[in-house]
Amino acid sequence: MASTEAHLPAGLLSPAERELLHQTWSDRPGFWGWVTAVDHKSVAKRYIFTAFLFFILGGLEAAAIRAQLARPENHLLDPDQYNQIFTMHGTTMMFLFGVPVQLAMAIYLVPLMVGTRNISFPRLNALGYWTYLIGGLFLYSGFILNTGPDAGWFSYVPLAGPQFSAGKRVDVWAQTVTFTEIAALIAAVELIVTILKQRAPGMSLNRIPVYVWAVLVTSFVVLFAMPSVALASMMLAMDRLVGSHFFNPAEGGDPLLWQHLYWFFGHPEVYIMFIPAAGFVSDIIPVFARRKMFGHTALVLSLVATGFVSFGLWVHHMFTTGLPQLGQSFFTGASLMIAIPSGVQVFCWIATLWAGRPRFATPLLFVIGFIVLFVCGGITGVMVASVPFDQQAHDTYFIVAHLHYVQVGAFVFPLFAAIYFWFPKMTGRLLSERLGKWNFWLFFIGVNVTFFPQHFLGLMGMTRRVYTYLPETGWGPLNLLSSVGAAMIGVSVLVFIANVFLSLREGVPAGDDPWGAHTLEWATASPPPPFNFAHLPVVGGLYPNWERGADAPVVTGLGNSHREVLATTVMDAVPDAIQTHPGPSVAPLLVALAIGVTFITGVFTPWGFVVGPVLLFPTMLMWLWPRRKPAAERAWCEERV
Amino acid sequence: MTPRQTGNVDVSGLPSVVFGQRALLWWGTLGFALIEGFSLVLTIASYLYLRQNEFDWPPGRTPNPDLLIPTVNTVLLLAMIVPMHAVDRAAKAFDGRGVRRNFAIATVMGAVVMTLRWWELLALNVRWDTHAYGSAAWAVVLMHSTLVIVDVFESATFCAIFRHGTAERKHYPDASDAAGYQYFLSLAWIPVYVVVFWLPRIL
Amino acid sequence: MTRPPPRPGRAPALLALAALASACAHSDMSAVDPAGPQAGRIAGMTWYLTIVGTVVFIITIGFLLYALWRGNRRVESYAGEGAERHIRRWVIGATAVTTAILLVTLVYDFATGRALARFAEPDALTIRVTGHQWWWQAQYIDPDPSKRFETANEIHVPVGRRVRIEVRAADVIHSFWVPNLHGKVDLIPGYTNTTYFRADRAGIYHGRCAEFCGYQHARMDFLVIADPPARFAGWYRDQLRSSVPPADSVRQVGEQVFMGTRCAMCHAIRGTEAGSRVGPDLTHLASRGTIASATLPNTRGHLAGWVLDPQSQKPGVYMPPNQLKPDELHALLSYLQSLK
Amino acid sequence: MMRTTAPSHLRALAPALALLALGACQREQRSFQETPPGATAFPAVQTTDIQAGPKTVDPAVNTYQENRVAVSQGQTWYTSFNCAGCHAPGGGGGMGVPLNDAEWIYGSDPENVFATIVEGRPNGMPSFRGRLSNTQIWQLVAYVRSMSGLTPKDTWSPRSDHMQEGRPNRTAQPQRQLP
Repeated sequence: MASTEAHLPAGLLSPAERELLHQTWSDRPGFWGWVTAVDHKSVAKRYIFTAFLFFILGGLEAAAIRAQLARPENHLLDPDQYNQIFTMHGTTMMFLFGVPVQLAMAIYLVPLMVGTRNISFPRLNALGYWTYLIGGLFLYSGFILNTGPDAGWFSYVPLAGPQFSAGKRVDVWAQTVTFTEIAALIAAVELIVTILKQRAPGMSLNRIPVYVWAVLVTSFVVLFAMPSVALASMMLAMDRLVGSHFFNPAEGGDPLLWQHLYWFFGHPEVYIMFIPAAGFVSDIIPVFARRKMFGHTALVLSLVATGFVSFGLWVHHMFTTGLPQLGQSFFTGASLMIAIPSGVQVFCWIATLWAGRPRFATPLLFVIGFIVLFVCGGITGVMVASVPFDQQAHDTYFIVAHLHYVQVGAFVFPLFAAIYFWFPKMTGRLLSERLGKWNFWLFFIGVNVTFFPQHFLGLMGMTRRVYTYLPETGWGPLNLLSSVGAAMIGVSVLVFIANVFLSLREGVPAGDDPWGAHTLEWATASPPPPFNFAHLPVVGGLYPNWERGADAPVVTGLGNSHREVLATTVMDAVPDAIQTHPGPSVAPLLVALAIGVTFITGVFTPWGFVVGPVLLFPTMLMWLWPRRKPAAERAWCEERV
Repeated sequence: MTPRQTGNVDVSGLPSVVFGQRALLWWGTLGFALIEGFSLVLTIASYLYLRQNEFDWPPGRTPNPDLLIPTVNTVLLLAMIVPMHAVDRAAKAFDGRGVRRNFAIATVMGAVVMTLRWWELLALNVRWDTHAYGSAAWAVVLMHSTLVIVDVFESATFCAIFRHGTAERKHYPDASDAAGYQYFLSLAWIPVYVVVFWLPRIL
Repeated sequence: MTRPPPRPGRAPALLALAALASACAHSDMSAVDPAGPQAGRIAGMTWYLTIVGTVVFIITIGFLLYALWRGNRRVESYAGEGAERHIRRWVIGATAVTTAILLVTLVYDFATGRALARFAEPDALTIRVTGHQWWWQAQYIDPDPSKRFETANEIHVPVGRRVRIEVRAADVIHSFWVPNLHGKVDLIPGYTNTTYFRADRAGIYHGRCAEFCGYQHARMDFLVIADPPARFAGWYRDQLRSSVPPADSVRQVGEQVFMGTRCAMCHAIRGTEAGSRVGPDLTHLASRGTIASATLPNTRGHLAGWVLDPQSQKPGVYMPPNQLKPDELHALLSYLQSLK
Repeated sequence: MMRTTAPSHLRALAPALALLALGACQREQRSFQETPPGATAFPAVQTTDIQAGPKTVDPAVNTYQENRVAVSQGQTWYTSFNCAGCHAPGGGGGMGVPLNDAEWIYGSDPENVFATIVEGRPNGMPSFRGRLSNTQIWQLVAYVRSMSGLTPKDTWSPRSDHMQEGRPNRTAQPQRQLP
């Protein structure tokens, strides 16, 4: 390096400047550094780690459910415990694992994939994580203290209302939902801005990787879906706390209003988990098929279409509530229509695999498993979109089977593919392929053994959310089979955990690009330095890493002594302005704590919503207040105009 | 990585203080305004949904909401656009005094709006726990009030930053964004005003 | 109704599917073992969807496996202008086929929905079913008030006649579902929903609550008993009768126990002073085959266990335990078993 | 880094959790088996607060008085057993005395209210001896006392979800029938 320093052309960094850049963008060391961190990679890593902890907890709850249902008339759990556990399972998997982990992966990957230094609003990003963490801890504190919610993850009123769910259990649920919404909305906004405004020069709309498109679509879905559940959970909390009547039929309220608001969020939520997963798959397949993706434009358009149509499906959760038939047919049409973009995606993936030369590493195995499970879940999805069939299948184990094929198949499998694929980027070490294959096969077989029989249980009349069943029903053998499958999934997750911890210690060092992948994140070190790229890349195509030669152009002239990022134009990603990012701060944590106090106190007394803001304002002020800077810095600020 | 010697994109000449959609924060503000606006739309939709459940609206012997205070407040809220527009213009001219003075005016007006909000809630002539009509009307007004609180806080903070703080040039675009948020806030009130205070008379 | 048997030999998966599907049909509460026209139409739709879905699944996964096998043998990726055109033709073709299948499905779905809706009939036998946590109240509605009566958890209907069920909820949302007869319909507080069905075979059809409703959601069952018309008419006449005061002394003691303790606080027996509507109507308890919301057989032993300690049978249920002396219990059971 | 510092967070959380634990467990308890306080004997009728020796309260009584679920259940019984018929929904009074004020003719302690329900009182309050289980009575007691604010605040019911008599069920649209 030292020898080249002398010949460095104008604008390229010398090692000393590089060191300065490193210092500028680093989080602080030690515990204080941990609570003040704003680097998108450190926040995302703890986000992913926390989400996986909740995944394991949710999995343990699933194991308890399957153990209870393994045989008829089982007395392992009483109905009170069972109701809490299945509610916790659903709430954990949807609110504390599914949505957060997808947004966390995006927070890690998007800034790297679009070639920028950090996410658009780093402190807001930290706030999102803290809020989510407080929500998760609050829910589990409640659960440990026998105050776990017990009205289902959908909390239908009036069962979840003040009369039939007395106590604080459902309040805990409602506030947890509020916390996770805040976190999700924050992530959505900052991801949208990162994608629209911080792309590397040359990454015009037609050169954005599919995954980044998927995150963009997902973020917009979050933006329009989450306010609905925020409103619903607020109304529920008010009904329970101050005696309002939104859902009280005796005073002009309406239980169906809850269902409309909830499913207006609840159905798009499935796509909040699925669309990024489709993005993972679309960016993993070309790497392992060793061929450019077939039908990039079709894929992107189908993701956009999926995002739009996902808002037209919510009533198919309400086909048995007695809505007029004509309206139902509209939603059947929409539910069938969404199969078309999904079909296009599947066909493009299969076509790429067919035309390429597949390399059967673990990420591709998970992708193939995903396609199989997703096609199955998609077909049962078409089945339940039909009103007459749904009148039989609704609220039975057929739906349980369908939703787990979609959730596990079309979300968890791609997520595992993504973890196997990007783990070396995040940690610098590869996961073990041998354990990975065990992980995959146990998981794939386990999922099918668990959930395939449940289709039949549903058609045999087994309803959902039952804590036990009578021997005469004849549901025993298939339930036992299902529980055996659940045990296999459990073992496979254990293999995964072992793989992660073993590989962290003694995994094969990955190097910058172990897979020969095409997206920008592989153009920097593994794990990436705090500033992501020493020189921001200039992008000339859809597969930058495959197309860029050794002498590809880069961006020069960004400052090293301040957190400068490049803002580019929305459509063509032409360099447009330089924006500065804030550094580490404890304010996000304090604001999150103030929000936590507001909503947790709000469970017990409406005064929480008076006391909370009193705490919130000083912490917000601390966040916004500019620090008095030395004269040299001021000069820099003025000069930069 | 050995970047090539020539043909690199030099960005050192780009400005760092930019207004409107060239700035990141403008987009962030837009994102949150979208969220809040859509929440308001959903709240109004819930209000109208609950309306289907009653023959009369307001139901039973509940009186119509009063109009005086809400109308005064609406005018005041719309009038806030004037000082905020001045803030926007002053910010774009990097006129610190103008920004500060107009933020101060807007803060005071916002505080008055917030105070009048209390009487506005009383003007609904119904308690939130009377029946669903009461709950829905309170919810719509309170939903908008949270936006007003945020806005007053924001204006006061900017006022303080520009008075006592070390306001830099980079704060001027933020002030301009705050003006944009205020326009959204004032205009978002109009549907609330029409739905909550006029609709019961019309329907 | 169409139930085309899956052709054997197409694929082992299809065989396995058929085997499991036939297992479904033999279950007590099968959605694909219809006993009436409504369930029949839905079962036809179910078979259509299952078979089309299975075929689509096999073809798609077949393509996937072929793609992996073919790709694995390539020396060089199949790329270039011509390759893209070639692939595009296939993808567009597959999308077109998918769309066509979905359109056919939509039309079939719409037709089935219309057929189900057309089943409504104004002069059908009307039964008002009210869901309670965790039992079913059934009121037989007749224009003539003297021909109305109330029962619980066992709903008798005449074979071959259309039945109109008006459902309501007393507390939380429940869902009325008899898989052999029709799809489910939700009971929502504040709403009255209506569903129609007809039983074409005599028999006992099991129903359950399908919407989560609290602790005993799992054991909120009921029976629909389809009787030949003559038998149904006899049952109807019997149900219209009020109970007669018992003649023998043991049952008289039993009646006193019933009226003097907690029983009468919640249950009604027509013809006596017990008239509370909190729990199921017991006027003709002994004519029912089951107790505890159709989850226990109506035998003396089960009845005794239920009366003494309902919580150990169905934890969380609202009925309180009853401490009765042995002779009181004996008398009470004798009385209850005389309520034919 | 994350793994090394996380436990110290948990340590900081522990006292807060312990604090929460004190209140939460008891108030959320759902009891399926009948374990009524004083199951064997009815408390003696007591018309004044004057009593020889220190006042004794069965500690188990408080598990009902402080349990939100018990209050809610009592509210259900209040409607089911038609207490509302005389005392009005919400306890405003009518044929019977109001229950939501501070005036208690026969004492406001849980035991007094229990005795009132069991024994009945002159001028119309019937005796429910033997007709209600002790659990049911204690739940009613808890609800009755909550109406005048004698139970902890977080046990009060903001409102009931029960359908009220006389309010017609609706079908939102005339054609609103399942196909």
